[in-house]
Amino acid sequence: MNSLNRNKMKSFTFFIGVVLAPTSLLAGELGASELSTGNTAWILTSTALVLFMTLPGLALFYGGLVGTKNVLSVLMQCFSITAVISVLWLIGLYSMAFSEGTAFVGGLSKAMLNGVTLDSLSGDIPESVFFMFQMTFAIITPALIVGAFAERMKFNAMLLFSILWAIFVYAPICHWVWGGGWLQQMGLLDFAGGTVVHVTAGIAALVTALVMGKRSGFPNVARPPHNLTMTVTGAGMLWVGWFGFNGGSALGANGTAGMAMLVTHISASGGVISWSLMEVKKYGKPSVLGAVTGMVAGLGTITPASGFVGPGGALLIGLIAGVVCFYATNYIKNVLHIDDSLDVFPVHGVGGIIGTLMAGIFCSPALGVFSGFGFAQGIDSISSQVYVQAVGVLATGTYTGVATFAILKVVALITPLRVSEDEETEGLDISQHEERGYYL
Amino acid sequence: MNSLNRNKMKSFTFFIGVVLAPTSLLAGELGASELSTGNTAWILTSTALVLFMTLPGLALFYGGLVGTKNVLSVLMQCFSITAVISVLWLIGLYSMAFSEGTAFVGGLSKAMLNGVTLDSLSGDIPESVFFMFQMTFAIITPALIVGAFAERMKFNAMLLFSILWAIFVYAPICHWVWGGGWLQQMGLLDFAGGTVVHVTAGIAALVTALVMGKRSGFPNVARPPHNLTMTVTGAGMLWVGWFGFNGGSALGANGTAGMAMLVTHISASGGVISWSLMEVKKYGKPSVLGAVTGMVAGLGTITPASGFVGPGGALLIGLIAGVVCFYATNYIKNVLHIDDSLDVFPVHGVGGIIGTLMAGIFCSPALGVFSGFGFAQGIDSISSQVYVQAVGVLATGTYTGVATFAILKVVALITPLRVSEDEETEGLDISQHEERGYYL
Amino acid sequence: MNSLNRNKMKSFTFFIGVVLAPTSLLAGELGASELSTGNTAWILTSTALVLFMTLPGLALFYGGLVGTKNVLSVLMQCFSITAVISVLWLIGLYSMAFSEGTAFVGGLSKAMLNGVTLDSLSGDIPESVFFMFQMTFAIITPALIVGAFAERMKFNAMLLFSILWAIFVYAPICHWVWGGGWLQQMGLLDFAGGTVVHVTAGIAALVTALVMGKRSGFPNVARPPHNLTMTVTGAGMLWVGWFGFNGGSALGANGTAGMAMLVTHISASGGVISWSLMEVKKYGKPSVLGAVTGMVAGLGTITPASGFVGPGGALLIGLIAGVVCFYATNYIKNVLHIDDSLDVFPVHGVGGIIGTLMAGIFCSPALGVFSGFGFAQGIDSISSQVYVQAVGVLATGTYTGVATFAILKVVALITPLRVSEDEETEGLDISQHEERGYYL
Amino acid sequence: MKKIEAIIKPFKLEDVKTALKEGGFFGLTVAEVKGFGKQMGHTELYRGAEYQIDFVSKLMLTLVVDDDMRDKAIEIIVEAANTGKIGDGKIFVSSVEEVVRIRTGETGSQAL
Amino acid sequence: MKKIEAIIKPFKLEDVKTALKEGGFFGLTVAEVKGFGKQMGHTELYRGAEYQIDFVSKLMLTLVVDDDMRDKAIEIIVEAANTGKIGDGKIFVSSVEEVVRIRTGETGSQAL
Amino acid sequence: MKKIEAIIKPFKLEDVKTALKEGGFFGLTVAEVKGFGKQMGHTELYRGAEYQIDFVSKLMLTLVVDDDMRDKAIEIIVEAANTGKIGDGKIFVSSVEEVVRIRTGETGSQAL
Ligand SMILES: Nc1ncnc2c1ncn2[C@@H]1O[C@H](COP(=O)(O)OP(=O)(O)O)[C@@H](O)[C@H]1O
Ligand SMILES: Nc1ncnc2c1ncn2[C@@H]1O[C@H](COP(=O)(O)OP(=O)(O)O)[C@@H](O)[C@H]1O
Ligand SMILES: Nc1ncnc2c1ncn2[C@@H]1O[C@H](COP(=O)(O)OP(=O)(O)O)[C@@H](O)[C@H]1O
Repeated sequence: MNSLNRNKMKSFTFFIGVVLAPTSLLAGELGASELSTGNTAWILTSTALVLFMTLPGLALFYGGLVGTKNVLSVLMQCFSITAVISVLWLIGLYSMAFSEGTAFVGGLSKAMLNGVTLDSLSGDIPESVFFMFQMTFAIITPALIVGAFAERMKFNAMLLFSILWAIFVYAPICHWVWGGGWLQQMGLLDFAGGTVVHVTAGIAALVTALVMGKRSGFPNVARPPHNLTMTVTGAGMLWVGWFGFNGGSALGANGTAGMAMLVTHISASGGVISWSLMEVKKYGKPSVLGAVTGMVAGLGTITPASGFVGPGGALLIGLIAGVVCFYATNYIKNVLHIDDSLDVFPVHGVGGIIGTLMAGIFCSPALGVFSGFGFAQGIDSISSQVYVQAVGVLATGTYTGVATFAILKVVALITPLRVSEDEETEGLDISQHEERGYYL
Repeated sequence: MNSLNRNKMKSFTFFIGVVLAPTSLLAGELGASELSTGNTAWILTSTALVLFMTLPGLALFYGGLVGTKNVLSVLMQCFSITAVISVLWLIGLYSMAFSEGTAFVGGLSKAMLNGVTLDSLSGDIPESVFFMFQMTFAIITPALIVGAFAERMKFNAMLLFSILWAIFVYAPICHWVWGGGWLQQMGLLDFAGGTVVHVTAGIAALVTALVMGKRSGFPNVARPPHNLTMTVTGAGMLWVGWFGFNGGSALGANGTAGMAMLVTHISASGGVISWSLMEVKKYGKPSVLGAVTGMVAGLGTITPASGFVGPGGALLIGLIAGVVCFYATNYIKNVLHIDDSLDVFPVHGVGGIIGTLMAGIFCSPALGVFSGFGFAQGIDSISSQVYVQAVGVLATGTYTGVATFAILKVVALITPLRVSEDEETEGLDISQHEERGYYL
Repeated sequence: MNSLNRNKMKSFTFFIGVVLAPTSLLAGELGASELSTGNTAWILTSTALVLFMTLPGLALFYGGLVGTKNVLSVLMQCFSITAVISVLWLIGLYSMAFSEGTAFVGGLSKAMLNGVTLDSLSGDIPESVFFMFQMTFAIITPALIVGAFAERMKFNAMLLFSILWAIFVYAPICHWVWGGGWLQQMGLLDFAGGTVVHVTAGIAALVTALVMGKRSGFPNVARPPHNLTMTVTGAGMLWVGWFGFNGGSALGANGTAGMAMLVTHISASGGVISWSLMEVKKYGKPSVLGAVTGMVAGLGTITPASGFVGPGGALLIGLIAGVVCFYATNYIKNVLHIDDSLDVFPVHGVGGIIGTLMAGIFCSPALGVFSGFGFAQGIDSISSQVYVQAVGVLATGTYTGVATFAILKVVALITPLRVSEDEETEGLDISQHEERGYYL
Repeated sequence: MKKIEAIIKPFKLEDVKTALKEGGFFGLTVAEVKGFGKQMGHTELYRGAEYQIDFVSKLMLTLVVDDDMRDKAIEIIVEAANTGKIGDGKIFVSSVEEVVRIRTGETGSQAL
Repeated sequence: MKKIEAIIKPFKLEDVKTALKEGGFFGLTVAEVKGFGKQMGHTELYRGAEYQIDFVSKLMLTLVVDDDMRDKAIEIIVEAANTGKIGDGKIFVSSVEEVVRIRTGETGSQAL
Repeated sequence: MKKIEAIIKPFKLEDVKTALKEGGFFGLTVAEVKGFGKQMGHTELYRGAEYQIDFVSKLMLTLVVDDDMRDKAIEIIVEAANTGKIGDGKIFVSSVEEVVRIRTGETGSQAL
């Protein structure tokens, strides 16, 4: 990757401090005061799009999939996580992720946005905008995990878990990959969060599902989604919002943003198509839940690759994502009988893993119609790049798994993780929030 | 495609034909490699807005209008069309519409985005962004037709039909009007798709409704919308998304974009008001379904005119749209007894026709408070312009009608178009997708 | 209005008062004809976001809170207000608010956008864009009042009331504060509508609730929201849309926009947290309705302050908003027994009042971690600024109260304000619109 | 024992329940139903398709009581559910042979 | 008086109601129910979890008539609700001791 | 023939249905109802308006059986629906005069 391309990645902040790019450094120092209104406009917009993914996008996507007596609890979890993580992001998480520090975690120099003024820039956009854009990622990641423990976790345990997880898992890993940490230095390609968002959320989901245990009746009792129209509505919002997630990760309104959006869309389409075909093959009919699940698989899988691969590669990635995540979902549920309620691990986790690996393949500029836009700096072959990608997946996955387990054990010392059986039967909406979703 | 032709996209007609701005031409030729981040930011955003119109906007708008047992089938149709058309757009449709070719269809030189890099520009935005923006139009057009055959078409027939229709109807007509084809050369004013989107979808809807036949029980059995709140939600999204549809068709963040958004909004408002008044006159009360239908009529009708007319003209266009489409809907349904399930033809088709014609009137700069911003290049009177507009409507309408009919006949050779009567009674959700919308 | 004054819209306070940037002034005067595509892109986007707040955001937020038999009436009110106010904005309200006139109201020189062309600029964005952005504020303000008289007002009375209110309350007060009127001249800091939007809507809600009287059965009959998932969906849209509301009020894509978005988000988060804690304290459990109400309180309260305060101040503002509005809601409902159906006054009114006052405190650059970005021009202490803020609140509140009362009395001369008791029992959907929300 | 089935207007439920409670009746089962009778329905309008809805929302209350409480129950319901307008509904009374409480297996009056 | 409870296929409601009306029956109460019987349900599929839904949507009509109208009512319903396919439903007939019209307090046949 | 109406807790439906099926009962109709009885409801809270919900979600099962199957059916239901906690519900048994199968016009036991 040449120095021009290097500027096109996520965290300019970091490049100034760490990557030793003299030209961009100069730009950073001398011309950094040149704000680009166009780039700023796009990242402001992207921030809105990514928040929209969580509220109401993901909340609806998940909310529709649970039983009618638990729908509000899911919405509440997404809202509460958003509020609490946002405040934590201001207080210290942003600084832990993006301020100068060690290879493993940033410092606290930017706690409470210390020193940031109206004129502070991060690259050519205001630092406030960079802060906000990154915050929306820090919000959606723990919100994704909600799907694993839905319909049985106590509200206060959920909140405590999410807080600790954001501090001890999200912020450090974000620093490793985007904040100048060791994986970034190693040349890991993760454009918009294959490891930072999807591997971490997916592994945490798996661990949480195992630690929490199954919902009563699983897998014998049928648990149809209470409102698939709500889920599909959320899915549409996720698709659109993902344009900000991946397209915004270019941190500017440019060719990389456009191409990232394009490959994101194509991969989502590929996921819809291949998941649907798998259903037709196995059950004879395609379902809309299958279609939107394939979409999420395609979107999650392209995420790490989105700034590096071309349209042909994206199509393959999407098609592969739909097939692999389809099998993974069936395997986890029907063979391993793990009750990851809303299939977070097989879709996001597996998608994040294979996407990060495939980014190392399809970034290669020498694959003909499946070519991408080049390896990380200092890397010049698919095998070296895939090796780095594998290290990234293993490191983030392992650390997440261990830390998530530890956090759950700590939380369990303070409050039970699960509601009582009676509360589970009555539903979390009444038992945790004294509310009912519908009086139609 | 040379750099001159590259400008020949979408609003080329307008820039060249109307504004006679040699500087912008020069800029196009000499400085085309200068990317505008501001314009790019707006078209990235517009792309998101137009996708949002289909997913979940249109899906909800239509989904709420059908019976509860068919709601998922409509959502699934919108999702599947999005996925499949997107991939086709990459494979060849974009090239057929926008690469150099004959006056009737483009070539395949841009199949799989051959030759397009991160730096390729279309005007002053990345070509990837132009590709994506245009793709969202190619998605929503067949999705609009879904309303005509809702509640009775087989899923596989629907998919096959949509694919063939996109190839043989949408792509060529898009080329005629926006890709440098014969209607563009003739000076047809169609800013954002009066002919390309609404006339084609509307005529195809009419033909499909006639060929498919009525839903069982039509028109005797009452078929109230199963969820008007869903329809109104979708309507709100359509209104907002249309800002990207028409405003984005300026292909930049400028006065034309602003004015296009403004007239779009005013026309939508006019449509709401006049449709509501018609209901008050005829039934004594205004309904919210009437209001949102008037809104769609106003939006569809202003679409071709949106870059060319002023606020006064837009208000008239909206008011007229509400009245004419109101009568058209009643006539088709209650007099002709055609079962165009969700009134696609009388709203989109009729709106597209009268809007394209009125664009030729209200673009005139000599109408006082109802003035617009000028005729196409080489045209200097309302009558000449309206003549061109009429040719555009007739040509696109006729071709669409014939081709749609032929496509339906071909599809019928491969698979029945309709589900069986029992399946229709049971509902498409269960019979086609083995799912249920709600378990409340 | 001369070209200097023309810049004195909305963000003028900020530019002059705080930044003391002669260059930007000069740019305003000399180079005002230079359109900024980046700024334009962001305000086009913000316009879409703010319309999205009303349609479908607020419509859903309110619609979910009423009974199932009245849901469409609320959606219809939001749609109708949007359509009618938009047309009025074009015909004369924009001119009354933003064209040159007296200190109390603008003139009619810009009626029908007289003289505005594609090239007309307002600052460095097209005037059409400024017109549209401001219009979305004029729409949402009367739409907010809908919450006060929900479930009992006649449709025609509602429409007439909204029209007169927009003319006699909104347009003049908008001129006072943003159009160069007396409060703006006095140095009132109201970045995005604490007085113009929230105080006016809140006071009007209180007056309307008192004049209309209680819904039958209030407060004895339980009236649970018919669909909290709808309300939470709307809440998510409001949160995202508010980024355009406050962020767009910078009228550009710059550091002020970024910081306004940031403080908006932090305050919303603070409101969620503190309202939830109040519920835990008082009832033992936090509810999702409480969370989203706290969110609206946080958003409404930060609105006037959003361009002037820093992150620390915003956090305090949000936390305070949640607590104060919580008590206000309980007091109005349970002590005063006023039937402001959806709590518009205690949330928006009270939030707008305390937010406007707190803007005067937390704009101070001398509060350490709670510092803001400076007072209005010519003001140099918290006490002087708070004095001006208090004058602004009192003036707008008093005028709104008196005028709203008078308008209601006038409307009552023409048509009864309330539906009959039988119609109220049957529900407004059937009685006013001959429709039903759901046939599930 | 007797089974009393009462069809009432939905907004009368609270009144009827409260009256029954005060009258010493502590068991009741309620179903949402649609009724067709003398009370007119209403018209609905959907894009030019206008039609008559004959059915009106009602609630059906089921209440099983000892024989000697039958008349009291009827009286209470009639009084509490009455608005004097068409559509107030009906009460149907029939015999019940046996009642069982699922929790305990008790039968007869004890099970009520 | 007799109570006729008929379980029918939902889409037959209009036909049955019209036929009853023409037959002179002007009162009817309808509840949405789910039925389990010989008629097969269907399978549903949610992300790899496929299961059998045994219950089928039905409507339960309740109709109280004078003794001498019993057979006519049954006949009308059987004819109007019949499709000849499994799942057409059942009619249950039982005795009603008393009927009261809430609005007027009238009892017996007059209350119908 | 006898009509058995059982009010049960919703999450017990599968168990009851399965038990009945195994016991040889192949017809059943289920309605969603709300019950009021000894079982406490819960409070709900909406922006400072807190109130008591007395009604609890229940299902009402209707099952018509031959006279000699009556006790077996009751037994099965009692066993399958029992949780031992308040609110398990009731069973009401009454007589049915006639049963008709709509599809065939068969009557009596054959129609079941
Ligand atoms: N013969 C009947 N059998 C069953 N339900 C009936 C009968 N007659 C009336 N109903 C029910 O009672 C309700 C009220 O009856 P209606 O004739 O409208 O008014 P009223 O009871 O005041 O004369 C109807 O909506 C219907 O649900
Ligand atoms: N013994 C029964 N008790 C109560 N309801 C029954 C009984 N048998 C059947 N039903 C109801 O009748 C409906 C139709 O019965 P089914 O056996 O499917 O078809 P058919 O009546 O045509 O033989 C069932 O769905 C159920 O609601
Ligand atoms: N007398 C009655 N008439 C009709 N339904 C009743 C009666 N008593 C109880 N029920 C129904 O049975 C349900 C359970 O009754 P409840 O008193 O709560 O518990 P249990 O049956 O365990 O004593 C109630 O919710 C109600 O639906």
